[in-house]
Amino acid sequence: MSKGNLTRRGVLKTGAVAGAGLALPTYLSAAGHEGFTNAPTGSTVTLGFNVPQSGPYADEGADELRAYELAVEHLNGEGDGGMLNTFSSKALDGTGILGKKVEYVTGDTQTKSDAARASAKSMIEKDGAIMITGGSSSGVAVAVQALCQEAGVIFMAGLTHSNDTTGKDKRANGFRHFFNSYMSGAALAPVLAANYGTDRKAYHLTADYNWGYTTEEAVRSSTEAMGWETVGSVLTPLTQTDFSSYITPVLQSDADVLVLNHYGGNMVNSLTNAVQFGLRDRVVNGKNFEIVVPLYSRLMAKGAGANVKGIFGSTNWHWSLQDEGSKAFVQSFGTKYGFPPSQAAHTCYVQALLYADAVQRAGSFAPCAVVEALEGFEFDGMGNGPTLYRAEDHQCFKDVLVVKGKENPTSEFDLLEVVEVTPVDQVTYAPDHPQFAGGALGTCNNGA
Amino acid sequence: MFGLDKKDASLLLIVTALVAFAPFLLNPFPEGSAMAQFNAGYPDLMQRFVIFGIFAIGFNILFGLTGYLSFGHAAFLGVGSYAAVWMFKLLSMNVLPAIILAVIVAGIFALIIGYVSLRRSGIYFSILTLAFAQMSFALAYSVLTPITGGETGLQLALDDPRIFGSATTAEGNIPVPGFFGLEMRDSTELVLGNWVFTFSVGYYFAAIIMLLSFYLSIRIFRSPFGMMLRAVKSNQQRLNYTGLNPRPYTLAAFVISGMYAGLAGGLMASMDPLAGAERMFWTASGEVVLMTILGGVGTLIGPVLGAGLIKYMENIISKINSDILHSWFAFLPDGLEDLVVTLIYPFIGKGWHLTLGIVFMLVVIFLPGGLVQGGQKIAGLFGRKKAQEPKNATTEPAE
Amino acid sequence: MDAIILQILNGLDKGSAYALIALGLTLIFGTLGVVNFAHGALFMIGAFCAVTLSRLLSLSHKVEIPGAVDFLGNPQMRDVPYIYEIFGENLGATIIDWAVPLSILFAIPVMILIGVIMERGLIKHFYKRPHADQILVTFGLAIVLQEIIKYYYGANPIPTPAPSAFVGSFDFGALIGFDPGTIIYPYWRLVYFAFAAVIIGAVFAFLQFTTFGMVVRAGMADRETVGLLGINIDKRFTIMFGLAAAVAGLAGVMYTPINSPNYHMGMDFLVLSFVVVVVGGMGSLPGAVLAGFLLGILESFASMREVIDIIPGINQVIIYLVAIIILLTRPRGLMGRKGVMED
Amino acid sequence: MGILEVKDVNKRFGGLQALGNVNLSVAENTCHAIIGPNGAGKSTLLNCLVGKLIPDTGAVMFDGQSVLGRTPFEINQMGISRVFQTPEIFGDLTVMENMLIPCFAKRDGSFALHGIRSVTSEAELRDQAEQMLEEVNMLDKRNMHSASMSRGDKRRLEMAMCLVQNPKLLLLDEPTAGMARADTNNTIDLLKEIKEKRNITIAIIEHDMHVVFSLAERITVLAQGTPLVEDTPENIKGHPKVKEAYLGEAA
Repeated sequence: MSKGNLTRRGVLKTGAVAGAGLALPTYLSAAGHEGFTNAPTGSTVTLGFNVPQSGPYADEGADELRAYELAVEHLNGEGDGGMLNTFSSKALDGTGILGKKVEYVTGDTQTKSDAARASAKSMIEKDGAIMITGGSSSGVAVAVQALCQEAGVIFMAGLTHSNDTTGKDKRANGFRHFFNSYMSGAALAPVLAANYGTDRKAYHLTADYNWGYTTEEAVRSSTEAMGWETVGSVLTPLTQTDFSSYITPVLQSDADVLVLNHYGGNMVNSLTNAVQFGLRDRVVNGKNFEIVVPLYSRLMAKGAGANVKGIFGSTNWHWSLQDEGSKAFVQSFGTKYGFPPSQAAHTCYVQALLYADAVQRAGSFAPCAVVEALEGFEFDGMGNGPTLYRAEDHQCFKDVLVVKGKENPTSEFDLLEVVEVTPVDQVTYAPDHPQFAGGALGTCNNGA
Repeated sequence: MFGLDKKDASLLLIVTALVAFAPFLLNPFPEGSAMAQFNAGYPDLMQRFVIFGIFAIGFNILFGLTGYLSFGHAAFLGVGSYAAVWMFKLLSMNVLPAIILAVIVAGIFALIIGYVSLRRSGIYFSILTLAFAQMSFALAYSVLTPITGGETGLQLALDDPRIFGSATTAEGNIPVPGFFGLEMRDSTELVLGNWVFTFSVGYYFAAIIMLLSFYLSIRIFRSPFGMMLRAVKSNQQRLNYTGLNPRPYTLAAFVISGMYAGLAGGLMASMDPLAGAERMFWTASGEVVLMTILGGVGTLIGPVLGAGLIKYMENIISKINSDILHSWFAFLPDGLEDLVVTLIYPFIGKGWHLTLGIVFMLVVIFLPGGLVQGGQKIAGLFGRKKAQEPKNATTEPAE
Repeated sequence: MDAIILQILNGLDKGSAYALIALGLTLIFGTLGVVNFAHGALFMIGAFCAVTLSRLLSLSHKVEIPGAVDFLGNPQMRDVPYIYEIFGENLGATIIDWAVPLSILFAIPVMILIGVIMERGLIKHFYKRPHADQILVTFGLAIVLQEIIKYYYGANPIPTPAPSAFVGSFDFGALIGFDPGTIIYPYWRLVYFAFAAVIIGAVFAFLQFTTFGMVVRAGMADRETVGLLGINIDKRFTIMFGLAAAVAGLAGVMYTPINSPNYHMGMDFLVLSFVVVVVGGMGSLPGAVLAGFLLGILESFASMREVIDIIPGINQVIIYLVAIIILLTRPRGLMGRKGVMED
Repeated sequence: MGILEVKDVNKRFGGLQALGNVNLSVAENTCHAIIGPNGAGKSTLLNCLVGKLIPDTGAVMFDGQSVLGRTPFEINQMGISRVFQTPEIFGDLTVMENMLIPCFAKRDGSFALHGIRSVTSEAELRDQAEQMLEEVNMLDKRNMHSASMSRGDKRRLEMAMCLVQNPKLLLLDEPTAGMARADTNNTIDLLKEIKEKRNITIAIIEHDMHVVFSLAERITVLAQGTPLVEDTPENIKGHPKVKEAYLGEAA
């Protein structure tokens, strides 16, 4: 039994240089003659999967890694092909990428920007990865994206929701399939208005870091546009575990909605605490008190347990979607691992395929060629309906899901139900929207 | 030589040789072989070895000599990186002003924190430094976001002023840090048979600075100042009654080690122009403590070894995944292969923290003097004569 | 006014968690002179005792739901806990519902056992070693323990709710003349506070009124002298370590309904609990408790919007700021003794 | 006017009057012993002289300057060296390093950065230190780790560390406590020799009357925090008050 044989640069594996003795030193990075960093010269190409394997997001990282392994299988023509069968572009044929077998290396971001960059650098410098993908937080995504820009490889972001990733911190070599804070706000607001009315007083608890700021801003501006009033907003420290002292002031205010701009452990704890304090049983201003969680993930919903029931939020994708692409992906993921994939797994899987497809269509691994192929690329069959990779900011525009915690889950994965699929037009914004102001893509970098 | 006695000079020479030939020594396995996974001779990791080496050397000047255990040293590394990145943003991409400013800013920061914290000793001092560092982290991550970049870290942008250099390269990208035209990320490769050795400008630049820092640390250890610091650790009461004021000595040691940390931070930013707040989190401060203890507190070379071991595990062990394990043990019969992989799997890849924890425990249980003591034990096995030297040699701080 | 009362309640609640952890830490430090960085891990293991028991109680077998299919088109399965079959569905469900309080009984022996094994197997050998070595070895142990938990339970938080009888809030305000609904506090948090008070009281009573406790207190004050009296203090200290582990574990068990436990929760509390212990004064049990409540209350007040508006970011740093101020004005913390851990 | 003048010093610890109106004058180049039963306030008085304690009222003048409010290291820099009851040395350092530290303190003051010149290059200080070690017969032990020496050696080393600073006043706190008779006699001889060779004032607190009467030129008897008498050894020996308060009990 011999699984993927991991090597550094294919150049050596072919033995072309082997035995040549002392080759002339080449200045700059490897394979400079190809004109770009880590150009694959052998029969294989190496992708770098940089996901959190330790730290609080390790489970999410593990799911991302499963998705990548599945994508590699499908690209190499193993398994049932998954979304390759439903993908609107038919450039990929199951023989790897440009005829080269896909291999991969993995690294641990630890959800720290330093560690993530160290791990990405080692994949680029040591393992000869041509593309880096993955991650579970915006801090890491922005940090690794900048690194990839500098090193001259493509970065396909994993789960990153902050506006900044394709806003002020966007980079020409970086691409994001996942949705963002603005889209969450734009998708949620109408649903909230329809369910809770337009005369509401909202109180925000916001994680005190970039992602929290952009999410609060997005939700605030879109709900205020619907007629809601924001009566309070408090920033909570990242390291906070017990949110009781932030929840009790809500009891004192005249707010009738609590918005939790939290992610991961923060969200699990703040939601659990809010429910503990009986917020959901309250009646304020003659209305039932409601809680909103702008960004949901299944793992968070699992951590919060019964507390999520009936609470609105948004996600990028959910496995219960019934379009062909989603069904194909859920089928092959479920068959391989025994449970349905998370949205993190979905976005990572799709990103891997989109990259491979772009290379195939461009006919080259050169980052600039890939960038050109991805910019303005329109596709379908990947689970979110017709999608555009916008050239101006490298953000995907697609339908966004508004979901709600399910009242009667049938299994530990069946925690959310899709309330509405918000069409892409409703979440599209101008590239120079104030929430995305500043920063510039720059030009693509081929590296060496 | 260089004002060092014979023993120290030969130590410096050995370290210089190791550092100079690190690209060879760290890449012992040929490309494509199963063992290539253990190669550590790529620029980023080699840079990390020497940069964290500097950090640990500096920390050891404080902790190893005076015994004052600072639990907030990462704060100085953090402010050093922020200072350096700001220099890249405002001034130019030359690393020299960036590193100089990083050292100065970290020094000033250390002076302030040290002045306050050194009013207490023992664990009270440790908690004071920890509190300052945690405050720095929390503020940098949140309310100071305009200065520090917060969660996403402080990065370069195309629209930075960079008054003494171009804001963008000809291709429209952000320029790369360099030393008078020598770009830090440039490298040369040497292919020898199946072996590939990478010589990176950034690594050698950092390595030279590390050797200078190491040399300076030897001189400090052997200077009257270093002797006074050891006296502080040994008996503060006696020092007082001998007419010496321990406070300025400890404060000077604190500031010097803070400047070392700032230097490391500035170098980190020079190799990779981004500064994140996590660099100041208490676990980062804890890491340098562990490096120093793991290598051997109060020894010259120990902290460098400790830094190397921890960074090696973090970067190499964490990257081994089950696929790689399967390919290593593919020669075994299927059932046995799976069994072996299952047994090893928890300790590698995402389980690297587990291995790290076990190594900490083993080292401290069996080698209280750290890796240096381990080295001495091994050396003792080979040279019986040395082992029979007078007993007092073992209690003295060893190199 | 009502806002302030609520924050005091919050502070007492947080404080009781801090105080419980700090109490165990101080017991170990005071008796054994060991700086135990694995104490947070003991708290975490306690929490996972509750998780484990509730999983054991809900061990189940799969029963096919006729006609239903799952996401892959296979027959949908339903979990039926064995305990339903033993005790009937009603009683079975009640037992599962009460898993967290039941875990107290489960956690006490487990934690004492873990504590004793830790002390005999590892800590014992580090009494005479420098504090730095103790820190390193216990930190290593903490990493190992949390990685083991992560290996079996994953990194995600695991919801472990309180019995349904404790869901909901108690209306304090109505009792003391406020409008109904203004000052309400969740039952379980009140239970936690009461529980912490009982444990703290029990530990103090144990040390104060039993012969065993007297010997231990004497040992804390002057270990050598007690040893010279021919009393086998080591054995008692082993038991104290087990006791401290049990205190930390119980703090963890009862904490699970407040916040879903994860493998990392020990580390989250570790630094904080050290700050609490040091602010209280190394080796002082009343100091640890006092500092726990003090920091809990101050932290709660610092998180009020009115306060943050005046000093932005104060909620991020309050604990550390208070620690610095206290240590600079009171060199050995609130109630510390001279010469302890000062060199 | 003596080199050390203690005037009306009072010190209370809570309800306990540790020192009450202590007056003491130590003349230059004499050996002055302070004796008294346990709890007489000898150590408290000593601590007031070296800056460890600050008297509630009164004045302590050394060489015409007040020592009150100064820290121990400042007082040492004025010319007072102290030998402790249990030897206080730098246990982690070698004997030679122990000797060099006071030499640096004497030459460079209470704080100096010294640059990064190696300790070994300070030939002059080294000579000083070696000379002093020679004087106390410890030159052969100069490279020893000081913690591993006998208690007697540690005491001699501590004394050498004080003497190498050429203090104007040497304070000895029971320098022969716990020593064997032979060692005690050696110490007495050493101190006598030092006394003859150097212009040095010695103030000594001692229980051992053999030592006191061998060395002291003046003796102050302290009882319950107050000086009882001050006189020459001959007169003290027969003093009825002293006998009553102290010697009677000791004899």
